[in-house]
Amino acid sequence: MSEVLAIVLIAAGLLFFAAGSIGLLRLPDMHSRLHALTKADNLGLGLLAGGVALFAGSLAIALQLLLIWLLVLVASAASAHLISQHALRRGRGQ
Amino acid sequence: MEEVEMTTVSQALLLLSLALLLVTLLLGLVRALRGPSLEDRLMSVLLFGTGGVAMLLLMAVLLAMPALLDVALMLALLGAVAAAAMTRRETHDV
Amino acid sequence: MLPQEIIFGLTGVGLFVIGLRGVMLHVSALARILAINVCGAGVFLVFVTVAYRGLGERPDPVPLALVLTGIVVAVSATALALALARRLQEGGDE
Amino acid sequence: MTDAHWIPLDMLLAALLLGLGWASVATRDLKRGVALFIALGLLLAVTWARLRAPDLAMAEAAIGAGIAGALLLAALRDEDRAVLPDAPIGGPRLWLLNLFCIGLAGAVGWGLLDAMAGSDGIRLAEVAGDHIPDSGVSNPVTAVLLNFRAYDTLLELAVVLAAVLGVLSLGPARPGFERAGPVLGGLVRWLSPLLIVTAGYLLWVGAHAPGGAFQAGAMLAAAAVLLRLGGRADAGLPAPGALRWLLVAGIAVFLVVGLAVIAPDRAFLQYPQGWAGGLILLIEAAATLSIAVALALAYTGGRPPGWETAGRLSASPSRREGQ
Repeated sequence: MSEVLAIVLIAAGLLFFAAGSIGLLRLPDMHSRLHALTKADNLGLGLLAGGVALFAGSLAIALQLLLIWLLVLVASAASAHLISQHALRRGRGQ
Repeated sequence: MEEVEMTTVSQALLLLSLALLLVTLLLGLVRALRGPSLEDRLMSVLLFGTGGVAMLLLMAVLLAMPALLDVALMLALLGAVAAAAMTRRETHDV
Repeated sequence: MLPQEIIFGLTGVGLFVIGLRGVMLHVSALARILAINVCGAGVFLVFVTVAYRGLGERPDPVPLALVLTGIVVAVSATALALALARRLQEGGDE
Repeated sequence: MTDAHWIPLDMLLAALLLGLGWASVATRDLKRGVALFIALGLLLAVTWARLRAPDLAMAEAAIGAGIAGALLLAALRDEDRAVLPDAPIGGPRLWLLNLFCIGLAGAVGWGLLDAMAGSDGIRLAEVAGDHIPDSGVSNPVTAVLLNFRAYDTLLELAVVLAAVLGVLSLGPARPGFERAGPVLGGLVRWLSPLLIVTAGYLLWVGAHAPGGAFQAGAMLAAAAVLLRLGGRADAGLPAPGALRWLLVAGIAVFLVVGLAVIAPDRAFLQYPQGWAGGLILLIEAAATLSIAVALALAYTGGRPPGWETAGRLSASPSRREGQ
């Protein structure tokens, strides 16, 4: 049963990944692309990590997966900020 | 994780998920090629980082290699270093 | 012979040749150093492919150890090459 | 599940690797080239994981994403033009070059496949695998690196040292970075301790699981790179006097241990029974510090301030003024 739930979670995660990539490819301007990509990928990775944790079925591994997800969350939030700041600064001709 | 019990269907679905993640990376590559700005290319690198972490998580289950979670952790930590490196300026540039 | 040996072996050769072509074609030192690194990635891929023994098997540790030290040596050599290129450029301005 | 099921996935991965490699080299826009090269490094880490080489995936993650990318991006600032002029050759000569490359790829590819198809005899893997219980560690890659082929690793450390001495001899370090804003400052403050802790963990688990001195050293160096990006020009490294010792610590400990174990029945670096595990950890700890310092100094691109005078027991003031 938990195996079915795991697969559902992973599939949902993939959906977000696909949405992020399509957004990156098709959205017209840089800022909306950045927004779409980071939001979708972070949610996608969270769902996917949840599915993997169900497969592994051990608390230690679930905690490690949670740690990985939190690290990616913080790192990608900081990266997105740095990238948009970089774009702004360049736009001002600095 | 060594003795993950998995049906053949689940294995096939995980394999398919890995392939789908690769396709999203392919979309990221297209964006990196098109640009037009440096920020767009940096976003593709961001996507490769998160997508890489997701692939490592799935492969940890599928190949029964828990060490890949350690690799995913490192990749999550270092994605932020790459983003910082790409957006920093040396003092004499100011 | 495993299908993976053919796929990744030829990919390694392909990366090696792509890098070599870049080294011969480019004039800029930085572009050449970048190309040499792609070349090296191809060689590493060939070594890791030779080490690979199949899904359930432990790979041969000897080529892997060679590649591990190779990665660290390659990045040191890259740093030296970049420092040399920087000095060359400064010398040209004087 | 067998390897045959993985064929479509592996072909997709291979296509992506080739596409990234081609796109990062065959461009006149250097910024694009460097960004794509970093993406290639991330994908290589995934590829090493796929080929069951997590030790390599760790090193690739730390070096590809952490150090090599930062190194190339710093060098990008020296280029006067980010976009290169047209290729110096064109027309028939370019065709000749392409033809040569295709021919070379065909010849090398055929040779490689031929060699792999013909080598079903005994490989080194069996020999190495049989002796892992005697090596003092259970991670086969660490066993090869620090026991079976230890002299090789010793020489490789010497090569890294030589490269860094070359960098140091070429001139002063690159300028540092501007002071970090609040977001990057916060990132540096919580991420750099995490990187250092991870490095310690990798060094420790290297004996029985993927990890070891090279991965730990690269991770420690990534912490130094991050500190420098956050505005610390010295990359958090100790004073030059200590740096000199740290730089040679790996080779020194390696040599001392190697010579100390020599006995009538034992050769250079042939560890006595029962001691191997401890001695390997000792060597690896020193090598981790040396690799980290070497890579960090290589990233700064030259001598840190005060390097010249640090070696003298009492640097005379007149000498210092002269510089």
